Amino acid sequence: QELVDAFEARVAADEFIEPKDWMPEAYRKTLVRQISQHAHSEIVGMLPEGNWITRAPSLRRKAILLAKVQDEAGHGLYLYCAAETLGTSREEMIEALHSGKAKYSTIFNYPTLTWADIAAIGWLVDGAAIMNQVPLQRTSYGPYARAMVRVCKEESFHQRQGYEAMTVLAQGTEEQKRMAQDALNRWWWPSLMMFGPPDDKSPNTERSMRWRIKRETNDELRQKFVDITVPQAEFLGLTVPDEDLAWNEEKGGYDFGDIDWEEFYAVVRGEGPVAKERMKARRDAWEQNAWVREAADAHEAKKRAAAAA
Amino acid sequence: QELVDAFEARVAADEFIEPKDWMPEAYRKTLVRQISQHAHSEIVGMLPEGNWITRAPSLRRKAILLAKVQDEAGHGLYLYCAAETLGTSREEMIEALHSGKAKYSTIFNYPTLTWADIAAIGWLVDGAAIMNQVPLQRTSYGPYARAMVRVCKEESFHQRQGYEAMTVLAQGTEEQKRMAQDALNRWWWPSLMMFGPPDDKSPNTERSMRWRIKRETNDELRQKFVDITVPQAEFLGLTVPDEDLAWNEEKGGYDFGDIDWEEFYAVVRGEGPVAKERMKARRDAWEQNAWVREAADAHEAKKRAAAAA
Amino acid sequence: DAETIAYYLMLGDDALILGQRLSEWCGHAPSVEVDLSLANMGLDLIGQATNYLNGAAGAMDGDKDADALAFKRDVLDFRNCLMVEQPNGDFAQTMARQFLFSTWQHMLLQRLTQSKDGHLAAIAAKSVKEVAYHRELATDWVVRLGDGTEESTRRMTEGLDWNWRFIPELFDVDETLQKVINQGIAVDPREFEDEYRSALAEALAQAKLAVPDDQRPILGGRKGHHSEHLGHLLAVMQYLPRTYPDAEW
Amino acid sequence: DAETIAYYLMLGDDALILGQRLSEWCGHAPSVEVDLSLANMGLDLIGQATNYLNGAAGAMDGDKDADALAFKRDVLDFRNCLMVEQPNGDFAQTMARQFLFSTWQHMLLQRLTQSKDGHLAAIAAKSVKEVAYHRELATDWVVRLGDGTEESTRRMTEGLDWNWRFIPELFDVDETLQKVINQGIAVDPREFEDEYRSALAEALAQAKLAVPDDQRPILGGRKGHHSEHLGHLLAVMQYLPRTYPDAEW
Repeated sequence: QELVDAFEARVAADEFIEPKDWMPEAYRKTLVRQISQHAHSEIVGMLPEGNWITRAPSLRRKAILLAKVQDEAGHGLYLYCAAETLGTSREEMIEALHSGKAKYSTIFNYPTLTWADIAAIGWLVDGAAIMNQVPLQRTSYGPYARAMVRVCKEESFHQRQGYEAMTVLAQGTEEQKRMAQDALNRWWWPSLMMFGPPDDKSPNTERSMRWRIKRETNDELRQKFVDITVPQAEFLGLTVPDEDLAWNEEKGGYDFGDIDWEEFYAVVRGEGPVAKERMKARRDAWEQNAWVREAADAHEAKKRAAAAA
Repeated sequence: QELVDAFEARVAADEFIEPKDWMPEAYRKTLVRQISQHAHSEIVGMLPEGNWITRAPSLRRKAILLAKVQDEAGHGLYLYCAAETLGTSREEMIEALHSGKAKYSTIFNYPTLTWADIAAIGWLVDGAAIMNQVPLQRTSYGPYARAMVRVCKEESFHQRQGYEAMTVLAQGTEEQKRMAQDALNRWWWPSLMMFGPPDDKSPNTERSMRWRIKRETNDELRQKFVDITVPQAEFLGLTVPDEDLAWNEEKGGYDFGDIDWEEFYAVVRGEGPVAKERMKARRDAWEQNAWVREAADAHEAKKRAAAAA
Repeated sequence: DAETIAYYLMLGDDALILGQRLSEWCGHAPSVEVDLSLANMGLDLIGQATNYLNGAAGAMDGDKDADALAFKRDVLDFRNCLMVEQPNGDFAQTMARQFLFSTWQHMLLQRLTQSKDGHLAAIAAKSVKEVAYHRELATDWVVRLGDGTEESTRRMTEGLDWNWRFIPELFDVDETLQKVINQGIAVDPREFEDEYRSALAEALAQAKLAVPDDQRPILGGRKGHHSEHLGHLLAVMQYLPRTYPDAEW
Repeated sequence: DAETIAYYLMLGDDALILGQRLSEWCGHAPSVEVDLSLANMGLDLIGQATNYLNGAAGAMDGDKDADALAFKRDVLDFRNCLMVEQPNGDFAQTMARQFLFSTWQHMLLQRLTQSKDGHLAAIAAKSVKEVAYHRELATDWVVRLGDGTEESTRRMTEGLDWNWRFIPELFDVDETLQKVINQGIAVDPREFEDEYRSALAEALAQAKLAVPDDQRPILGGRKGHHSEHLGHLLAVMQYLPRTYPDAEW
């Protein structure tokens, strides 16, 4: 208990916990779950965008998208490394993903149907991700916080690119405007769900806040996102698909409609519209290419043996 | 020798030889080789056309092409059956194809690059095929001759459809005309090669003619094809890619340039432009679907066992 | 009216997209016989699609035809159900899809022959025999593969599992559809849902396969909200008319 | 002039088509690290393609740009070599293709930095370091897979076998190319064919693989006569600009 008290005191003083420091088992477990979930999201998140790299409408857009998925692979790598400092191997994390035990962001279980979805993902999904991640730059676990600094910088670049791409569509032909509106219609609610269940259904929030693994509650972040994003949509001339959306002068923010939590929990359970596709793609990539990883290991072993001889 | 004489006499009298009749081993072997080669050509020939079914430019063209490959599968079936009457199983024939031992028409080792190639195949390739096949309706082996009657009827339908499709292109936009001319440029010489090596390099011709397995020589058929096809090209406003092509009043036919026999023999050896693609497609279809055939057999066996019990 | 057009489109797009999928098999099937029957089914479906889409085009403004509808609409305007756009996968997955769809389509067409829309009734009367054959063929394969080898059982189980979540969409009735049902033009699929479920259960029993658990319904196709697969299919299918917009073929 | 434009197109199309092929891997690679390096190579190549194609477009009549050339030409007008349009196959086939092509491209660019066409020399100077890295990465994988497990050796052998017949096209000089070589604009690839063959032999020795027998050369890409693969690649790549010809993105 002394250890716990000392730990909690350090965290309360906004000190960083480092890999070799003592930490409560629950802290370690929660962090591994959270960081690996974040890493998986980066990797699975490459799929909806990869779906449009081959069909990007200009060389510039193709290059931007390639650079973006490259960044995402990089984020996945930092985050897996950060999680590994807590004593869980990357293989273990990947197996947990493939078995369905580990989760990834619900948002990537929705399909990218038109090019506007790529713009919408940059604008809304990266926007929501940043909202979640900015506070994590001050999270209590050192390697995670440092990874987040780099991730956030790149994410906010992606978000601006996404908004810019959306602007072009919203100012484009009638067909492009329609695409843009349709994308907003489909991505709006899933984006709001990205912040997780409402605070009163999020039992670990209090502890995670105390441990500085979380620094703002789900509902606080969601409100912030709505308040920032609604004016952006208005600026684009697009309609947010929520009849209950209204400015609330008193709270200085928007009131918005009820989220379909049944859908949210179904998607968390792995029943999202393209969840089967996402898991199949990741499993196939892993299993069908196992021979490559085995060959690399075998080659490495041969080289080591030759060097030792 | 008595048997041989009697056999040759029957053939010379244009009688049909039937499966149960005695026949020389060489006759049987030559026929199996020829019929299975023909069957393989029907099956491999589905690939260059299949390549465009998914991209056919109108519903009508898609339907026509689907009907055509369906016919080709049907021809393949009759011909495999005809060859089986000579005591070689379909599996043996297919294995010979996949091992490279059995051949198929050299023409299917060229790629279908544009839609005009589909029209050109109908016009030129089916045209050449008919030229080869019409005499075979009177071939000495009964099952083969009867299969050819049906095949020829359908092939000549395909040839007319191909010519019609080519007409539309030749009368279409500049881009369509260019496609049509380019297709003629690429398919002309390979079509001439379809009749096989020149007579003086075709040692078995004499015997095959005597046995009524062949009823005209390669060069005779080739000349016929040129004489019929050149005016068709002229009618379409297309240029046959042969500088030496000229009407020869004396022989009442066209003189034409030298065929690149080196290319022909290379393609026969399996070194055609897309030979690797064709063989890979056929082998993959066969091997990757082996489980389907095994399952069908297993189910059949279960049913038989249940019926017997 | 708009709702009748939407109904024609829905029927036409179902046939078109499934026909396109089947045609991808050409030359790659397990045997020549199967190649032949896949091409045959594809051909039937393309023919049906042509009839429905011409019907839709005729009722629209302008001088559109079936080709314009097939080759010049983008993904958000397609009205097919999600099941038909699913990838072929292996032969078991293709046959599972065909079994689930053709059984539904067959029951639908049997009733559609009584439609108050004479044109629709005529198309249905012409197609119902073709589709009865598709249903029979696919059912036979489900039984054969389900009760074949260990591997084929596994593959058929996976094929059914992949497509199962798209069944509820076949019986979903939105406002647009309800309106043409009320007019006696469209068939109310809910009328035959029990019959459909029984037919599935019967075939699966014969195949010695368990009836899969119901999965969370995935909807959206009927209002243009498709999976990621359809866009790729259209990119291929529409290539030529998109590239040469002024050409005739 | 037309020959210089053709040279820009040839270099640009090589980069574009290979970049497109590499981007098909996105999210499906053997590991996150490999996903990252494939995207990185793809990005380099798309950047190079943009430079070459803008160069070509600038020298053409009208107000074309790189996008118009990438997205509005059909198959007969593409000038890339056949190797880059070959399908990815498995990871060994992809790396075999990359090894054979990047080695060539690297030797070419080293010399192209001396081109009398200053614009071309500048693009080459900028790209040569990128391509040196592609070459190194691909060579490493050829060695690793060649001298890895039994399975990886078999797969790498097959991957090399698939692409080997397209090597002669890389060294083929037609009239058009000869003209720009004579002008000191283009590099004569025959100058470095021996060096290329030695580099291949050296890497394959390290990979403990036999140098494949020479196969009959397959030519045609430089005059627009491609394999069947390119049309499918273009159908996907060009979908949006073809479907919305008036839109900007």
